[in-house]
Amino acid sequence: MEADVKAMKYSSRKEYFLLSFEYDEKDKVEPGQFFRLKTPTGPYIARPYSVYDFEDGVLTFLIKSGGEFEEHLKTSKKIIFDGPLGNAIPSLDNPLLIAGGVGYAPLHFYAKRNKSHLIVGSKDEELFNLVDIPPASVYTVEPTTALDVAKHSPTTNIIACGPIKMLSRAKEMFRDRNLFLILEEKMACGRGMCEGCAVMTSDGVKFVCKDGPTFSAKEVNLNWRN
Amino acid sequence: MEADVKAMKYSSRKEYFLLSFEYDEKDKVEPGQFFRLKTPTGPYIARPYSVYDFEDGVLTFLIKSGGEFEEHLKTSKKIIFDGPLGNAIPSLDNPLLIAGGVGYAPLHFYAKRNKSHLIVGSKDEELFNLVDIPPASVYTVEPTTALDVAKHSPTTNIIACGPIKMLSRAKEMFRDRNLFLILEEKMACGRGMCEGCAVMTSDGVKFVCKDGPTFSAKEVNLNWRN
Amino acid sequence: MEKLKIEVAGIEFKNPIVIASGPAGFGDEFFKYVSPSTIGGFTTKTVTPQPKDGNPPPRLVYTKGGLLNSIGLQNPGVDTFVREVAPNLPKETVRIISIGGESVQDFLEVGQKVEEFADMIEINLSCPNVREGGTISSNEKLSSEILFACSYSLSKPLIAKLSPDGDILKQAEVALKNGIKIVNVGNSLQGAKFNINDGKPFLKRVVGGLSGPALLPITLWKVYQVKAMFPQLEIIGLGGVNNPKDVLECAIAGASLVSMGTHAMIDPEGIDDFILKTEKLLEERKVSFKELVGCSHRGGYR
Amino acid sequence: MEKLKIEVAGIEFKNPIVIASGPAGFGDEFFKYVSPSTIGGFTTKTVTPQPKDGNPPPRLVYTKGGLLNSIGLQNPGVDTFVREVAPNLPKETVRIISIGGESVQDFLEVGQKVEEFADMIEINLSCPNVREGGTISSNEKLSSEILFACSYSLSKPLIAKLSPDGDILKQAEVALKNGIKIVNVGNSLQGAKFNINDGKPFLKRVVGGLSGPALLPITLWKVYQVKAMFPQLEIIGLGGVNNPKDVLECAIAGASLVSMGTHAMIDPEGIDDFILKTEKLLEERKVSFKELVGCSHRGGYR
Ligand SMILES: Cc1cc2nc3c(=O)[nH]c(=O)nc-3n(C[C@H](O)[C@H](O)[C@H](O)COP(=O)(O)OP(=O)(O)OC[C@H]3O[C@@H](n4cnc5c(N)ncnc54)[C@H](O)[C@@H]3O)c2cc1C
Ligand SMILES: Cc1cc2nc3c(=O)[nH]c(=O)nc-3n(C[C@H](O)[C@H](O)[C@H](O)COP(=O)(O)OP(=O)(O)OC[C@H]3O[C@@H](n4cnc5c(N)ncnc54)[C@H](O)[C@@H]3O)c2cc1C
Ligand SMILES: Cc1cc2nc3c(=O)[nH]c(=O)nc-3n(C[C@H](O)[C@H](O)[C@H](O)COP(=O)(O)O)c2cc1C
Ligand SMILES: Cc1cc2nc3c(=O)[nH]c(=O)nc-3n(C[C@H](O)[C@H](O)[C@H](O)COP(=O)(O)O)c2cc1C
Ligand code: FES
Ligand code: FES
Repeated sequence: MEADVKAMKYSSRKEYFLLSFEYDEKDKVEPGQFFRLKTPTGPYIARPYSVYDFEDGVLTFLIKSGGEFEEHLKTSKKIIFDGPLGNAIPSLDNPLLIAGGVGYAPLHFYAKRNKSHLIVGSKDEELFNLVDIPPASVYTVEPTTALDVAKHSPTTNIIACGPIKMLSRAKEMFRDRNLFLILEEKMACGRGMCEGCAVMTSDGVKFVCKDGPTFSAKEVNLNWRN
Repeated sequence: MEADVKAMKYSSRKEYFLLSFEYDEKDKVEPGQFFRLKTPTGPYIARPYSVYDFEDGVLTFLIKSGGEFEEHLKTSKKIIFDGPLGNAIPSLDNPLLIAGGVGYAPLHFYAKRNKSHLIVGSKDEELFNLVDIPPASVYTVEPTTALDVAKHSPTTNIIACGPIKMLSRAKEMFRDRNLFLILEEKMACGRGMCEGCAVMTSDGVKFVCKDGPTFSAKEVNLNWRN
Repeated sequence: MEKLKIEVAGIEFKNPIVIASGPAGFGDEFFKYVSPSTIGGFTTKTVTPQPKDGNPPPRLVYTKGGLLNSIGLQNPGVDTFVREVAPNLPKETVRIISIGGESVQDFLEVGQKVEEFADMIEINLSCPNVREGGTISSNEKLSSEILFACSYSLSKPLIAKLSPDGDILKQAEVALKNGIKIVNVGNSLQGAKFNINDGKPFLKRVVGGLSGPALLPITLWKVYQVKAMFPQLEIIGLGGVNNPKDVLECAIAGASLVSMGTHAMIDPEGIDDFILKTEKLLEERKVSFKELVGCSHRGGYR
Repeated sequence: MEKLKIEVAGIEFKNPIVIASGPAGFGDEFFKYVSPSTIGGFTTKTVTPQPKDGNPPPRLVYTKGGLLNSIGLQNPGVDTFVREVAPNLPKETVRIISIGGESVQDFLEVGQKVEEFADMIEINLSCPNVREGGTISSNEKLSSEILFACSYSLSKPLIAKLSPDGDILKQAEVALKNGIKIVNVGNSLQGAKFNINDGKPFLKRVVGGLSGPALLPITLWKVYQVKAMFPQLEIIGLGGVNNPKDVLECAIAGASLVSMGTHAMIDPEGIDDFILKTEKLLEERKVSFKELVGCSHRGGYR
C-alpha cells in the first residue's frame, strides 16, 4: 500500500528520526508488530520497522539514520508499506521493559497501552530528546546500561528489545525470570516464506517475522548466530 | 549540482511534461545545449535533455513520459543536474525550424532568441496543448508531417530536430539546402570521454555530446546506424 | 488470456509466469496472497533427502538494488514433504517440485518420492549456498550422472536448473546429452559483502546468491546464447525479472517460460496485476507470447 | 593521506583509487574535471595496433541500476596514441596504459611502443565487445601466449585484466603461470537487452558489457576467491565500486588497488570528495588501507 509521508523529524545530530504516515486501520495494530517500509524508488527490499506509535490513524516509526532507506526518504514524498506483520508482545502483568537504542520503538508502543515500568538505554543522548518517554521511566546513557539498572528490579516479567549483545546478556542475567526478547534478523518477505530471518529454538528453526518477533528467552538459542 | 523541482506540468493524457528548476547561470545557456538530469535516487545514468526554455533564472525541459527518469521524478523533490553541455545551434539567417515531437524542445528555445519560421509536427495532438508555440508557426498532426509542410518552403537555411527517421528523410529531401540536424544518441558521460554517443562523419567518428548535438547534414552519415 | 498460453513438454501453462524455487517457500504462506489459478506454475523450495536446518543467520544481506541470500536449502526433508506438503500443492497451477541433494542417490530418492505429486520436476544443480567446492553444476561428471539417472528413472518432464556462474553453454550441453529437454537459466549469481567495521564477511560462508533486477541483462544474454546454440531446448528465463516488460524480453531472447523469485516474494499481492499487464503489453503489440519465443533469432517479430 | 598510501609491484600509489580503462577515455576531457594529483592511478582507454572506429550505434543501453555498453574499443591506434596522447599523460598519477589486440603480435607491438610512457601496462584480455567467439580470456591457450610473451618482452609491471564471465580462478592461474603478478578482477559482465516493440536486440552484436553498482557483490566474491587461492597475486578490484565504503570492502576481500570506471565517468567532479571520504572512513576506524588488504582472510581487523 502507498501513503504520503506525513512527517519526518530528526534528532539534533540527525542520528535518529521519527517517520509518520496515515494508516486506515484495516487490521488491528498491536505493540510488537512491524511494517515493511520502502519508497517507490527503493530500497529494493523493504525494511521492517516496529511500530513506535499508532494514534488517531497515524503510524509512527523510530528509525536509526544511515542506511539505504533513509537515503530514499530524503527525497521521496511517498512510502510503500506492508503490514501489520508479526505477532503482538504478550500481555504480561506489570512487566519491566528494557530498551536499548531504537529497540525502544516497540516498547514505547507497549508502554502506552499496558501498565509497565520502563528503562531505556542509549549510547547516544540525543535519542532522549527525540522520543517521548513516559513519566517515572528511567533512562540512561552508556557506560551505565539499561541492564545495569534493571538488575536491581525485582520484577518477574521482563521484556527486552535492543542489540543482540544486550539480549544475550539479558538472557544470562535473568535466567530465573519470565523474560521475553524482541529479536531482529534481516528480512526479505516478512511473512514466513523465504526462510531468511531464521532463529534457532528448542523446537527447531523458527522465523522472526512469522513466529516472532517476540520470543520467550528460554525458547531461543542465541548462540546459533555466532 | 542539485536543485529543487520548481514545477512539473503534464499534458492532458500525461504523454509529455514540462519540468523546471532554478539555475544560477554560471555558464551561458544557449539554444541547442543540453543538461544531464537525474534524481538523487536514480536513474543510475543521468539522461540528457535539451533546454526548452531559460528565462528569469528558470530552466525548463520538455520531456516525453514513460521512462526511468520520470519514474523517479514522480516522487523526488530534487534534481541532480550537470550542464550546460554540448554546442549551441549555429546562428543562421532567418532559418526554417522543423520539429518532430519532443524534438521541439531545442527549437522552441532557438525560436525565442532568433528570428525564424517554425513547423512542429507531432503524432500526438496533446503536445500542442502543453507547449507554447510562437504566433505564425505551423503545427501539424500526422499523417501530414512537418516535412510535408516544409517541402513547400523556399528557405535555404533549415534546422531539424526529431526522430531519426525524420532526420534521414530531411537529409534526402533537402540535399541542396543548408540543412542542420540536431542528433540524439544514448549518452553516459555527456562530455566526450566514454565514446558512447558516436556518429559517423566525413571526418571520422564524432560524438554527439562533444561535437554536436547539431551537425551539418552534409557532414554526417546516418546510415552507419542501420 | 489467450495471448499468454503456452505448452512446454506437453504441459499446458495458462501463462508463462512460473514462481521460482525458494523465495516463496512451499506455498503455504504464499497462497494466502496469490490465487494459484492466476499463475502459470509454482516451483517449491528445494527438497532434500534429509531435513536441513539451513545456514545459521544472517541469511540475508541487502545490497544496492539486490539481495544476497544464504539460506542453505532449509527444508523438512522429503518424507515430511511428501506427507505434509506435497499433497496440498494446488492443482490449479503447474506444480514443479524442486529436488536437491549431494549425490546421484539423493536426487533419485527425492525424485521418486515426489514424482506422483509433481507435474514437472526441477533438478537443482546450482545452489550456491550448500556445498563446499562450488555448485554441482560446476562438476561436469557429477551433474551428468545425476541428470542421466533422473532422465532414466523419472517419468515426469524434467528441468535442469543451471548456474549463471559457470559456462552456461557447457552446462546446457551436458543437460541435453543426458536426456534433459528443459533448462532453467538460472540461479542467483555468486556474490559477497564485507563489514567495513570489522573486516569480516557478512555471511558465514562468505558467498551468497545475488538476486534482483540488475541480473536481468545477464539472464537475457545467457538465455539468448543457449537458444542460439541449442534451439531444441526449452528454456526457463530466471534472474532479475521484475516488470511485465521483462517477460517479453525473456521470450524474445528465447525463453518459453519466465520465472520470478525475489519479485514474487516482495510483492505477492501484485502478481495478479503483473500478469494482466503482461497480457496487455502483448495485446497492444498484437502478438502472442508463443510468437515472441526466440523471435530475436529470427530477426524480430516486426 | 598517509592512511591511503600503498605500494604495488614497487610502484607508489598515493591512494588506491585507480580510474578504470574506458569510461574516462584518454584523459583529455577527464582531466578538465579531475586533478591528476588527487587520484592514485589512471588507466587509458585500450589501445590497439591499428585505429578502430568502434561499433556502430547504439553503443549504450540503460538498464535498471546499470549500463550496458558496446563501444568496441574505438581508439586512434598505437602510432597516433604514442605521438599525440601518451606524452601528455599526467605524471602526477600512476599512468597505466591498457593494451589490446587479437594476437600475441598485436599485444607485443602495442606494449613495446607504449612502454616508455607507462608506469604500468594493463593487458586487456576481457573486452566483451570486439571478438566473435568470446573474450581472449575465454581462450586459455591464446591468453597464455599473450601473457607469456608480454612478461618476457616488456619491462614495466604488468596487469592482466580478467573477465568476470569466465572461471576467475582458472584465469588467475594462467596469469600467474605466465609471469604476471597483478590481476584486474575484472571487466564488465556480459549482458543483453531486447526491444519489446520489434523483438530485436538493442545492440547490434546483441551482447554488451554491464557495469554499475549491482556488480559490486559479484566483484567482491571474485576478489575474495582469487586472494584465497593465490595470496601472492596483487589484485585490482573493479566492477561496481561507487561509494567510499566499497573501497574498504574491496580491500577487505583482498584487493590492493581499487578501480572505478562508470562511477568516475558519471561523477568526475565528485572524485576528490570521494577520496577524502575514503580516508575519513579509515581514520574513523583507525586502520590504514594497507592493513585492510585481504584482512577477511585473517579473521578481520578487529
Ligand atoms: C522486526 C524488526 C523490527 C525493526 N525495528 C526497527 C526500528 O524500530 N527502528 C530501526 O531503526 N530499525 C529497526 N529494524 C532494523 C531495520 O529493519 C533495518 O535493518 C535498519 O534500519 C537498516 O536498514 P537501512 O536500509 O536503514 O540500512 P542498510 O542500507 O541496510 O544499512 C544498515 C547499516 O549498515 C551500514 N553499512 C552499509 N554497508 C556496510 C558495510 N559494508 N559494512 C558495515 N556497515 C555497512 C549502513 O551505513 C547502515 O548504518 C527492525 C528490524 C526487524 C527485523
Ligand atoms: C542531446 C539530447 C537531447 C535530448 N533532449 C530530449 C528532450 O528534450 N526531451 C526528451 O523527452 N528527450 C530528450 N532526449 C532523450 C532523453 O535523453 C532520454 O533518452 C529519454 O527521455 C528516455 O529516457 P528515460 O529515462 O525517460 O527512459 P528509459 O528508461 O531509457 O526508456 C526509454 C523508453 O524505452 C521504453 N523501454 C524500456 N524498456 C524497453 C524495452 N525492453 N523495449 C522497448 N522499449 C523499452 C520505455 O518505456 C521508455 O519509453 C535527448 C537526448 C539527447 C542525446
Ligand atoms: C531467499 C531465496 C531462497 C532461494 N532458495 C532456492 C532454492 O531452495 N532452490 C533453488 O533452486 N533456488 C533458490 N533460490 C534462487 C531463486 O530460485 C532464483 O533462481 C534466484 O533468486 C534468481 O531469480 P530472481 O532474481 O527472480 O530472484 C532462492 C533465492 C532466494 C532469494
Ligand atoms: C563506456 C565504457 C567503455 C569501456 N572501455 C573499456 C576499454 O576500452 N578497455 C577495458 O579494459 N575496459 C573497458 N571498460 C570496462 C571498464 O574498465 C570496467 O572494467 C567496467 O566498466 C566495470 O567497472 P565499473 O562498474 O566501475 O564501470 C569500459 C566500460 C565502459 C562503461
Ligand atoms: S523474512 Fe522471509 S521468512 Fe522471515
Ligand atoms: S556521452 Fe560519452 S562521449 Fe558522448
